[in-house]
Amino acid sequence: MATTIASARAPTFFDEVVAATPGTDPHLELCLQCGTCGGSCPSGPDMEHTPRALFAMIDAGMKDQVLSSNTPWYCVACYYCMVRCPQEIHITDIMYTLKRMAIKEGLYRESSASDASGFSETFIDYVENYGRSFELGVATRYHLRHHPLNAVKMATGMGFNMFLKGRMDLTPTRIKNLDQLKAILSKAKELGGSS
Amino acid sequence: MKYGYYPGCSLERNAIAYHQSAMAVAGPMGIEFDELDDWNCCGATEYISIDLLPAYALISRNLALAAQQELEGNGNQLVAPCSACFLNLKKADHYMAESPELSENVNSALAAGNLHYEPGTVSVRHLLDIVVDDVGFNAIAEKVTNPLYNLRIAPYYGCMIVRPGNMKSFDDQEYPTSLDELMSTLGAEVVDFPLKAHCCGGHMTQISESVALELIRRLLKNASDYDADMIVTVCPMCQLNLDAYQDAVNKKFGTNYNIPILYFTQMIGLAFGISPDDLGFGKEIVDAGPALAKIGAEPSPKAKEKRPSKEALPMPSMGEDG
Amino acid sequence: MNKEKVGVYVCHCGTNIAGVVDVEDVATWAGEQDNVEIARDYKFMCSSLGQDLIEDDIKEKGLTRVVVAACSPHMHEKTFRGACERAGLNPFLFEMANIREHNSWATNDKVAATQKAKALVNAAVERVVFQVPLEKLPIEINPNTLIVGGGISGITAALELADAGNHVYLVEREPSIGGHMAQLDKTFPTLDCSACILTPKMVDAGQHPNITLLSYSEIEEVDGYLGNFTITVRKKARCVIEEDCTGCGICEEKCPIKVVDDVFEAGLGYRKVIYRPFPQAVPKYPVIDKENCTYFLRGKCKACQIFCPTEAIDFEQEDEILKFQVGNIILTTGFDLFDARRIPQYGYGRLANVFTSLEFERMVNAAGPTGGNIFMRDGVTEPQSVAIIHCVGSRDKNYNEYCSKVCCMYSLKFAHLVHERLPGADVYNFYIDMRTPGKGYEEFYHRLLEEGTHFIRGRAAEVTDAARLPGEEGKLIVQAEDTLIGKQRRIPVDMVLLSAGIEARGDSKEISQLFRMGCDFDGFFTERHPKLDPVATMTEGIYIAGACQGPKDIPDSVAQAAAAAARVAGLITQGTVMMEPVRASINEEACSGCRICNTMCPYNAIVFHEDRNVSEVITALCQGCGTCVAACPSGIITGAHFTNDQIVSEIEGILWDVRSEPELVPGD
Amino acid sequence: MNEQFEPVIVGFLCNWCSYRAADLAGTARIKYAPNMRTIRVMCSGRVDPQFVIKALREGADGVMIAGCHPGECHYVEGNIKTLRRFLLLKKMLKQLGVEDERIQLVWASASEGTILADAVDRMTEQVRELGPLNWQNTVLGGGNGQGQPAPIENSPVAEEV
Repeated sequence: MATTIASARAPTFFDEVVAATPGTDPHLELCLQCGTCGGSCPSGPDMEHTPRALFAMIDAGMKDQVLSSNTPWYCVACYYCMVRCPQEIHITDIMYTLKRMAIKEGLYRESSASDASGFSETFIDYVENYGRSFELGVATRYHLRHHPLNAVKMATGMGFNMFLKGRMDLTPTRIKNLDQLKAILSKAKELGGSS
Repeated sequence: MKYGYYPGCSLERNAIAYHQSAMAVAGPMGIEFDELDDWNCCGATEYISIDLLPAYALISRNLALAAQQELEGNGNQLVAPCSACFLNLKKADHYMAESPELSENVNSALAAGNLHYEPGTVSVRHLLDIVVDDVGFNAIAEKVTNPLYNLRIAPYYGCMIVRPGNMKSFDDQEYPTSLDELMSTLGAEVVDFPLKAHCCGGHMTQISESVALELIRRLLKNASDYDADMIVTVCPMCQLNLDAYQDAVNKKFGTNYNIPILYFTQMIGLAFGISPDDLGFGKEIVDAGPALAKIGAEPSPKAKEKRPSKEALPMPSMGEDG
Repeated sequence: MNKEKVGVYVCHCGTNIAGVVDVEDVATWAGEQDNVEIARDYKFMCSSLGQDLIEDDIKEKGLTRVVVAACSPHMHEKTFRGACERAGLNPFLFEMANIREHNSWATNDKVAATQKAKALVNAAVERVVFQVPLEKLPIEINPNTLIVGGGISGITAALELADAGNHVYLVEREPSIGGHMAQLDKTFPTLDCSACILTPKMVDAGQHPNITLLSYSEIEEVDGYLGNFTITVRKKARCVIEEDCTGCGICEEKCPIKVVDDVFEAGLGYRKVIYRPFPQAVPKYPVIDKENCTYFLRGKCKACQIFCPTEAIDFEQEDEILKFQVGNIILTTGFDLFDARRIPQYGYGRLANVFTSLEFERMVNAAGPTGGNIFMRDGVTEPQSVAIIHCVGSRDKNYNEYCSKVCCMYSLKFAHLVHERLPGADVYNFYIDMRTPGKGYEEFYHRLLEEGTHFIRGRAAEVTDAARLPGEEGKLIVQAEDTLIGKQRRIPVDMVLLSAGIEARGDSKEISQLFRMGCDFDGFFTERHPKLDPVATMTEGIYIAGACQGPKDIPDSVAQAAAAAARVAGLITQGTVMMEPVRASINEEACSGCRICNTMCPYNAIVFHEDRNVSEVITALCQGCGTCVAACPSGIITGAHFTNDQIVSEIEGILWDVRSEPELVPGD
Repeated sequence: MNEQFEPVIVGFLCNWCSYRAADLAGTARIKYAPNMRTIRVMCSGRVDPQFVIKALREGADGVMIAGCHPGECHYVEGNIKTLRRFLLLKKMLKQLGVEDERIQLVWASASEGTILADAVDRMTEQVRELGPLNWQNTVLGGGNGQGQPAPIENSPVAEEV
């Protein structure tokens, strides 16, 4: 029968990444190593590995190095790489996938962006307990937790200005049907969301 | 024209000016907004980084509600003024349609809240999209009573409104022009802003301020290199970063940029002769006053095309095909 | 039905077939079938001994039909038909069963394969008894040839044929032949001056007694078939009387209107409204560009006419329609350059000092707008640094997925020319992979390494004038990842060259329809076989050469053009060729005149006789597809060698093991 | 082979693309289901709907028609005609109770051996799922009024295109 033997072998790290990325096939296998992504990336200069390099590492099965790289955390989701990729690889989506995997494997702590996920987590706390969020409250609380000094800076500097302008709240509004949202979210988690 | 309206968290507070001005100009443009009842946060760029399915469930609750509350006449069109919300909602719908498995999982999660969402039911659109495509430049031109003459505006789109590439976009993904055209319709001088679709730093302000400030600096520098009086945005996150962190940029790089950052809806309102107070002016941290004072009664004399020297080689024509 | 004597021969093909199919069993079984006189199996049927076997049986056993079960008919049908013919049996009374490619090579299941082999053999046996003797159709080859496109490929093919004493019609859309090669300055890797090697050939083509040169002309219609095509050409009005024009060029001098020349000068230079694309143009006559001529726009001026010493200007001149016959056609319509404006992030059209490869070719050309000086858009400043971006519009699913093949080499050539004309200028080549296969090509790359070109392995992400750092002010910045060091780099330069790829002509789809031949998804014309027949097309009598078949450099185009010419010359010397008699014919007595078949035929080979109210197939035009046969509601069109009887019996035969009770089948 | 049902599929392959595709599949030693038995026609456009019906009533469980990709037809547009006819034929056979999967149209160029092989595998599986066709009962027996073979007599399908 005209079938490939791929199905036979155990899933590699590469396969895991592809499987954990939503939508249709992210085409990771098509990477030409041309560097358009690394060249386009606004925060590229600050990444430990360019996306291109990361893809080569994924193919090489360097799971730990990939998941402890700061690259996914420095992705600003501007999608330039995705628009320009000559092979139409869903690069940004893959970056999100790598963040999730890094958290799951606890490897993000290795990365120089170790507390990056902290911001996301703080953010989520708000969302899960209020149904809504707002950058500044998140920011302050996140900074209080991770870099208190910044928090002070914020409270006095920029944050203070925002407050004066009436653009800063201390708690977000809570949605009416919070229970419904909670039910949905816990069901989603139970459905093995963490992948 | 009637649309469902999804303000998103930012517009409740930090981007209240965006919300106010959007509401203020809706009427004159013949738009009616029906705010989605009990909407929840879209998860921004954060939730998806932690947990896939809950992230999609979170977003889809809004889509499900929108489909359910299908306010008659809005043809299930949901308008989001925030680019991040817009992208999240649109992408969730798109990927659920692409992957039945995802759709199935999301729906079994929604079921826990007695909700269901059929991908494709709601069409998610950005506020700018409906203004330029549904209302149209002509209709807007007719409403302009106080043209924004002499005001040099750098139109700033940011990222998420026209990207990513795997979904249909209402404007060019590399070099969009709809906001440019809108601003010149309002009588303003439009700067051909090279970084118009580059990144404002997004959440990097929290993760690595140094990285974020550099990204913001690039935009401010480029805008002032092109002597823009102000930058006009279509996204709360962009506005926040460029406005609230401008001070920090100046401190870090020893610059003294003083470029007000405003929402395109505020400019429309101004041109329509609506009072600044009703458009949320004054909420911006970098004061827009001085820039607005530049608005003249007469269009500035067109800096007439200085004809190229006879040695000069012809520029490529930028025809329709271009 | 009177009994036929069928001989069945099952081939082992060594173990290729016998390894999977139980050939002995198949042969014995076949021997027991109706009409089968003799059935044998043999190691190699295609060997001379195998063929003798067939010939002897035909002679001794008086076989009236032959079936060989072996490889694909595309492999050996010819061989065995030959054997039959030699033994005095009409070759069309032979049928082949494909039990190798379609069976033994496609499965390891011996049982199933043997069963399938029997089915295929049985099908052939039941079919062959319905086959009838046929004669091949002789087709006269008209010795004239049409060549479409006067670039280097067209010129080469034309000269090859003309020098061999054949008449050629060379049709060119532009006012002069020469094509893209005429625009180039140097050619890689030898750096020959393009004009120096091309113009002599252009002149030869222009003056050759055997070449009718129709420039500024386009093909309107193509009718007919191999050996006898009728061509209709529109010769656009030049508004210049060729007989009287001496090509002195005074008109061009006196014409007051200048417009940008988007064709020959690639938009980098100007031309007059009455013009010759370039001084060495062939033919030498100018043309008036009516869209921009003051006389045609406002009815005055006439400067050219006033100053013309031979009164050769004729504003009233009209297009001419020419009709002529040819036996063969060679398409050499060339390519279009990828439109760099489609990639906004490279800034072409927005950033003044971004140039396309064709613009640069004109710039470095001594006869070009800058007299061969490398200047920035202001036309006076020499760049101190130049970036050359490879793969613009190529190797990119957003534009063209294929590699344009020539860009790496011409980008290297550009780098060399910059080094040569602007010593001290920095040159940066941004490439994905350096592709230099070809005689002397890799060596040329090494030469550029010696010359100190900076090679950056990384596809340029964007070109911008948005400076970030003091060093970038007033420059164009090329941003890319240097993949060899894994870091993002921003290179400030004065000038950027975009090495745009090769695309099929914008109208290639229409052309392929006009000539009734195939064209692939990218718009390049499809060759008959990608490996073994890259010059012929699926349509008999039509050949292709040069970039219209796929991206190609000059040597490849010339070689392919010569090959196409040789193929045509071969047919011309044969005079007549024998065609498969697989043709349709209508039984006029039974024809109801419903005319369904008329619209079915892709070759308009079916004419309708109003008077007798019947349709008729023009055998010479028919290509034998059988679409009309299938469409005929009264089933009275016969497709020779693929008749309803033959196919229906083949169906019955192939289902020998599963057939339900035979019942009358409607329609046959 | 175990006891599973082995469908018999008749394949009408056009001489220029799909027949060569099958040749290529063989030459490349691609292994696929031995269930399809090939009949060569010059163009898929030659496939008279009657042939398909004939094959089915003679005991085939399925019929595959394979031709050049649209736009690449050796005979310019024979395959387009095939496509039109095919759709009508499919509709008609459906009325007669013949499932869609039993008649399939495949585009395979001369270089697409794998595509053809995969198509054969896929179709074999699908038809195996459906089980034997058994024209006698399915059509002549189980026909649903309009499904009398009568209209088939002189392939109305062809007339309509």
